[in-house]
Amino acid sequence: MIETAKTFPHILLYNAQKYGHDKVAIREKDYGIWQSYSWQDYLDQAKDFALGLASLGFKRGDKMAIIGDNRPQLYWGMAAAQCMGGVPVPLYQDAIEKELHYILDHSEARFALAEDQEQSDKLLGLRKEIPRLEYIFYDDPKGMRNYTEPFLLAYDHVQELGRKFGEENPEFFMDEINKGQPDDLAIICYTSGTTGNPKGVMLLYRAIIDAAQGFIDWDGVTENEEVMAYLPMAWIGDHVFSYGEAMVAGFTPNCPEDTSTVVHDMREIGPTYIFCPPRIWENMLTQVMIKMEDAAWVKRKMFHFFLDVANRVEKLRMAHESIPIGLRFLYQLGRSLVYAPLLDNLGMKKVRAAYTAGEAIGPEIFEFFRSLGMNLKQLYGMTESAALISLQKDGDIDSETVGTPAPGVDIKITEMGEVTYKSPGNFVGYYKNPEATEETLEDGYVLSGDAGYMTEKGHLKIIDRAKDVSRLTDGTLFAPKYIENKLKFSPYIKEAVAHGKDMDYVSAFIDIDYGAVGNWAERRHIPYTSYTDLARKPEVYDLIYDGVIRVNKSLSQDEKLRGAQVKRFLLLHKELDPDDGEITRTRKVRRAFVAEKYGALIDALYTEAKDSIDVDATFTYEDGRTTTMKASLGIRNAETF
Amino acid sequence: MFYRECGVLKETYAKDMAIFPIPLDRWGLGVMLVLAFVVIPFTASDYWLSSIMLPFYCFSLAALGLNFLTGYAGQVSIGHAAFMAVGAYSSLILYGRYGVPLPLSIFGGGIFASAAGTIFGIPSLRIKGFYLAVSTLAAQFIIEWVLTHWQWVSGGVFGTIDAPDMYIFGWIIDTPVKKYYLVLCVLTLLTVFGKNLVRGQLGRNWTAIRDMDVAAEIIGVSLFRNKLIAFAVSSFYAGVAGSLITFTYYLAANIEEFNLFLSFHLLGMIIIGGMGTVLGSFFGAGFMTLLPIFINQTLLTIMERVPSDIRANSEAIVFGGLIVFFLIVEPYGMARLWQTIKEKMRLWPFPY
Amino acid sequence: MTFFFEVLISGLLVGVMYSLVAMGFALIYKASGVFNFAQGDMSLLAGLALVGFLTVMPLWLALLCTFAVMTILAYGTVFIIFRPLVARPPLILFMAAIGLSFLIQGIGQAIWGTDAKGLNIGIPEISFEISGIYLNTFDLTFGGVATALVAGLVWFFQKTRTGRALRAVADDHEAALSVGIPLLRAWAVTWVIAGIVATVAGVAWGSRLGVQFSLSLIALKALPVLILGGIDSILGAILAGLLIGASENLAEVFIGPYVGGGIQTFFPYLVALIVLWFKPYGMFGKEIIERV
Amino acid sequence: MNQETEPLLRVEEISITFGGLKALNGVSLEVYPGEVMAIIGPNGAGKTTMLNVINGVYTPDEGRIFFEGRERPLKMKPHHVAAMGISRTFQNLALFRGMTTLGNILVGRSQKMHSNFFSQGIYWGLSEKEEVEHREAVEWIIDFLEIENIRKQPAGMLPYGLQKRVELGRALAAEPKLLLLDEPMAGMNLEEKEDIARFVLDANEELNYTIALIEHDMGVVMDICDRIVVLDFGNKIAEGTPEEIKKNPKVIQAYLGTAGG
Repeated sequence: MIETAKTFPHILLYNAQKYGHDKVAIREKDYGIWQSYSWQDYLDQAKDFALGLASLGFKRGDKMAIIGDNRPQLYWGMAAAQCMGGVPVPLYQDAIEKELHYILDHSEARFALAEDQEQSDKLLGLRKEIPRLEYIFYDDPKGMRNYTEPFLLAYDHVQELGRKFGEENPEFFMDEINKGQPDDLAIICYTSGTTGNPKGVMLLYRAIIDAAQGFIDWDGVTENEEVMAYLPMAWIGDHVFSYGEAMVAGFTPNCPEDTSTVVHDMREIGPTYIFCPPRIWENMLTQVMIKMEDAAWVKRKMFHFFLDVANRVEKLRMAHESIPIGLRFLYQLGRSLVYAPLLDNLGMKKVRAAYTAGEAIGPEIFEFFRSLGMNLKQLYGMTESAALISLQKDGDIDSETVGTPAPGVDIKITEMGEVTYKSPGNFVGYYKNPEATEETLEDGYVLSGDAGYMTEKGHLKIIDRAKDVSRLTDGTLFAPKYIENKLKFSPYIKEAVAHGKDMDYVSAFIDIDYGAVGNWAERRHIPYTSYTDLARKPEVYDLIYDGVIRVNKSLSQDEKLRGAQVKRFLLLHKELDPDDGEITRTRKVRRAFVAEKYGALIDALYTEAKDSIDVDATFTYEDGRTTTMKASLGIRNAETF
Repeated sequence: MFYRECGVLKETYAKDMAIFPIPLDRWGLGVMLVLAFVVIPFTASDYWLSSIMLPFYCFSLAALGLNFLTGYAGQVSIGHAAFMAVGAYSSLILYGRYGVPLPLSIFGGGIFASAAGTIFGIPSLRIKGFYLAVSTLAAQFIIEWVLTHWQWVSGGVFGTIDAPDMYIFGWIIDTPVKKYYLVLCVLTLLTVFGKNLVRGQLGRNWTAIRDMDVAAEIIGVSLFRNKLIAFAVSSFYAGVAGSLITFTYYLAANIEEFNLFLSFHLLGMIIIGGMGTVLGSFFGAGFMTLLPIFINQTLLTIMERVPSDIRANSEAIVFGGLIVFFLIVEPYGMARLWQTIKEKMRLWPFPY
Repeated sequence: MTFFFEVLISGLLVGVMYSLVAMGFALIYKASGVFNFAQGDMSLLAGLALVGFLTVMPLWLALLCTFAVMTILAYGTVFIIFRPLVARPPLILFMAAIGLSFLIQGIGQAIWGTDAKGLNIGIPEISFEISGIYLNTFDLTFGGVATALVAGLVWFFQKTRTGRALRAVADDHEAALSVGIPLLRAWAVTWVIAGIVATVAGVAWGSRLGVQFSLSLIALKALPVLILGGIDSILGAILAGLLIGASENLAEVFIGPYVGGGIQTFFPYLVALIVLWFKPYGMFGKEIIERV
Repeated sequence: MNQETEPLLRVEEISITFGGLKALNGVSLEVYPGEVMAIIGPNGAGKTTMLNVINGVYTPDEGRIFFEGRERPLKMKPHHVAAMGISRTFQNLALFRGMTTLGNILVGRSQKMHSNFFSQGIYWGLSEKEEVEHREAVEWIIDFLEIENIRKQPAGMLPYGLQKRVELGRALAAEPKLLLLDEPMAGMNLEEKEDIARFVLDANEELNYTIALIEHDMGVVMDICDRIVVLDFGNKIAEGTPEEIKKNPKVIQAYLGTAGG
């Protein structure tokens, strides 16, 4: 990396004079074409805005909230704030009022940059309660004509001020930049914690730059990569990829025209390097399958045949076994008939390295994309580590683990089984929250809050949230979420709750996926009246049983969790529902509550004799009337291995 | 299936509005050009060059012209052959009688035809639909009559002028290959020109007039101007086509060659080939040129010699049948079929 | 002066024939919105058929068979070609008609041969003179037949139930459907009538010029008549027919010599064009008011 | 709207008859610069006829028409009227079905395109430059109307509501001095109506277009219009602000008089 690179402003300067107008720094699909901005433009735009900020009294260390969809102007704003020694605070554009209020207030931001009218309105609403917020800037003037507030300024207007200010103080800009040091605060990313208020993760330039460099070296990322900047700017993933890496490596982020056109825009760009959470991959897969369902019979058959071929090949590849010549031939055939055109349509044809991160991804999703010949890999990162902890090497892939520690990262597993790490990207603490910092940072090591362990191949394997992990009576590790996730990878299982803490064996409640199972039942002409009714059908039990067996099989492969296979399970008579407080709005199981509410069922699961249990089930008829009646839920014993 | 559009991004409107924005299409075009300019002339037999390729190209040009008028601007003309005749005669007279250089004579042929076309287009300003269609027949008859009855035109001999040898700057064009290149070059130039017209404002105005003329005029499209231009351009193409085919294929301007039935055939070409598409004109012309040969061959398989009347009748039947068939099944002709296939390929393996 | 009248009358007699064919057009256009370009070819077919049948059967039977052929043609056309095209733009229907004309030519000639045949249905051709004007029985007979046919049709449409039903269809398809008149059947009937008209015309011209391909070209003579009268007007067709017949004859005789003759081919079109310039929908055509 | 200012459009005593029926009977009305003005009235009141007279589709039997203070001949070709700066959308969909959304809106620019057909044939150079700059203008409108995702779809295939929107775009593309909208919200659901209403207001306030519109949805009219003219059977029966119109007995009568007007 370049030695002058202390801070992003420095890197920006360097890129600007290295590439000037010859290389595209960022693109945005706007007015029907890809508006491209060179590195020189990037610098100029940032500079004008930065000086504009200065002229409005922006001081070093000031915070600037940034909210909106990915737009070059917002990235420039980020850079501008940093040039003036300030700290950008990106916000989730779809965050709820309450959360925004907290962050704006807590971060003490005096300035805010909004994408458009919608976001400006939110900020204007909040400003009434947070007078500290002095200025609000907006990029897209559409619909803003009737806004007369003096503190509400258009992006261009600020730049106008900046140019004027620049003429008066020509030296100012460079001076400010050169005051910047690697150990200055680069950004504060608020993590929306599952419990309590969001915490402001403070990251230094050094951290983000090193993390970015780490990723770059890992995949040999070059200045010629194209990436899609369409995930929330407040998410550390987007920040490190679309801002950090883009600056350090000098490649090009591309902002889609609109959330509704992402897929289409993605195809036009053909990203070479991509990074998204599992749900994106999952949606993509679902879309493919739905579309193919409508395809002509022959085409559909061919499609599935070749998918199967690819799948077999991928399995062998992962196991580093040799592929029989016949299969290899079929795979090549499939490549030209299906895989290549498919990836091309998805806009993934040119991907060199793709990452899934954030949470566990379903093996079949993961393997589907890999089998098409796309280099999809898993990554384990956190905001606290600027996303850099561990990732998978090319050719050393495993759908179960998140790969080996990144260079410079040291991972320790506490005796409680919690993963702690020391990464170049580590944060320096939570903003204005020393207690939390205390809890999380132990002599340079961050407590991830995740439970996991190192496989003997040296891969990190994440199994669960640490606080949920416990042991069975015989002392075997019991990670409910891990098991539940595995269960939920089956399309027919919507939710699952695993029990076993201080018990002799593991058992589970299972919520069937009404849609999928209902569909399945109809195709088999199994009549059913309601969810409850469907959930009690023996055929459905058999269907789910297969799923459970599959989970047990895979668990039996795992040296640590072999003992924690599902012995008994039952299908709940109702869907777990946030309204009933059984799961959170973000669909996280509230174990304590469930355990308490369904105590009887749990007891039944642990009384070997019982093979069914009666509950009061509330039926809801089409017309909305409800009646309560006794329903007996069957309990199944599952084979273990 | 063969399309790869991932990573094809347009950073300027100019690129986005190019004739062939998709790379593979550009390749396809390149291949076609190589085929037309290199492969065919060096491989095809003289018979193929002079008896199939030449008429094919000339009719493509004429059909293209008619397509501007009927397919794009929506003005039916069933007297289009007459304009070819005008082109043929005037260019021969220019070249043969007044020694105007060949390229200029051919161009001149177009100009004269264009003038005639514009005159007969004037009624379109007041007359619409079938009334107009029928009145375009007037062109056919009046022009036929003028060409046959005015001594001056034919220079004595009844309605016929022989085509003299062709020289371009002293260089004689006699062999089929040379003629082939002459026609091909003109065709290429005019096709590019025409394609640009129809994808530009003029083409949009024409389509607007075709789809909803009242709205178009209220929006600000001058019917007068655009319709007349349509007639002028379209008959210019017809004229050039007429003079080319006379110079290279008929070798004599004879009104019989440009009778009403050629007009119908031209109409048939654009229906079968595809109205409102440049590509369709070529499909249609190619089809119509190959049809007789094809029929002849098939008949030959069932009888050892084919009487001319039987051939003529079967041609009429197949031709008429096909027109009806296409109108019922695919009113936009072969070009639309081609489009559909192309779209399928682009979306492959997805159905949509 | 007598010469003038002679020319005029012979012109009018020809004009009646034009009217016949033009009426064929008008009928079908009114009923089904199809501009039936194949009208002339129908005449050709009728002529060919009649000649064909006459070789093996007496006249009356041959005529019956010819009508049968025309009926089959009518139904075939409507139900095979135009049923799928219902509610398509007029231009498409028109093109379909062009296709049809090729089909009829091809089929007809494939069956009965391409060579020109004489057609003699035994109408004597005796010239006689009334007050210095020369006429002949043949022309008069056909003039009479044509006139009768025209009168008959008018009566049919005004008086008979079917006729009124057909008019209903012509005026408003939806309405017709709503009162339960099956559209396609109505069309078919109209095509049959047009077929009969075409037959008469075919026979008349056939026995005058001989039955051959060129017979189909009488359509081209009728077209200017049609647009002059207004394509949806029977009355227009009749009057325009006479007008054109007379004027072209006069023109040919009195102007022709000065311009090199043969102006009959296009003179009607010239007349039509001039009239249309002032009345874009012909003399009696229904004007279409643009709604936006 | 201050009535002192010179009206942008003034029609005086317009009368027109179709086959004995008086479609308009001495109707006068003004459109003032910068206002949103509505012509309302029961079906067959002659609203669309009035627009057609203004556009030059129909030539009135008598009356006078002034635009920007200058009188224009009663008989005038529609495209000349368009050239004067009057653009228009239509009651029934009048898109050019054979063209894409882009194409349709580009046609709206035709008054502004000047490269002759020869340079269009050559395309490179002048004509290309022109195409590009007009494409920019059109893209701006597409962005304004939020129809990015149907940019290259054939207009004929679009759902009704969107077609209406594209038509609005086509009219806007001409950058007219006066924008006539003939029932821009006919047959739309509430949501679509709100969108269109928003666009109309934006066009008026943000782009400073003067707008005269015909609309049946009283709610919308009362919301977005500065002034209303009421026609009934070819006669002007009332004129004024929404409030005045609301309580005008004649109007109420006219609407009650005709079932479901």
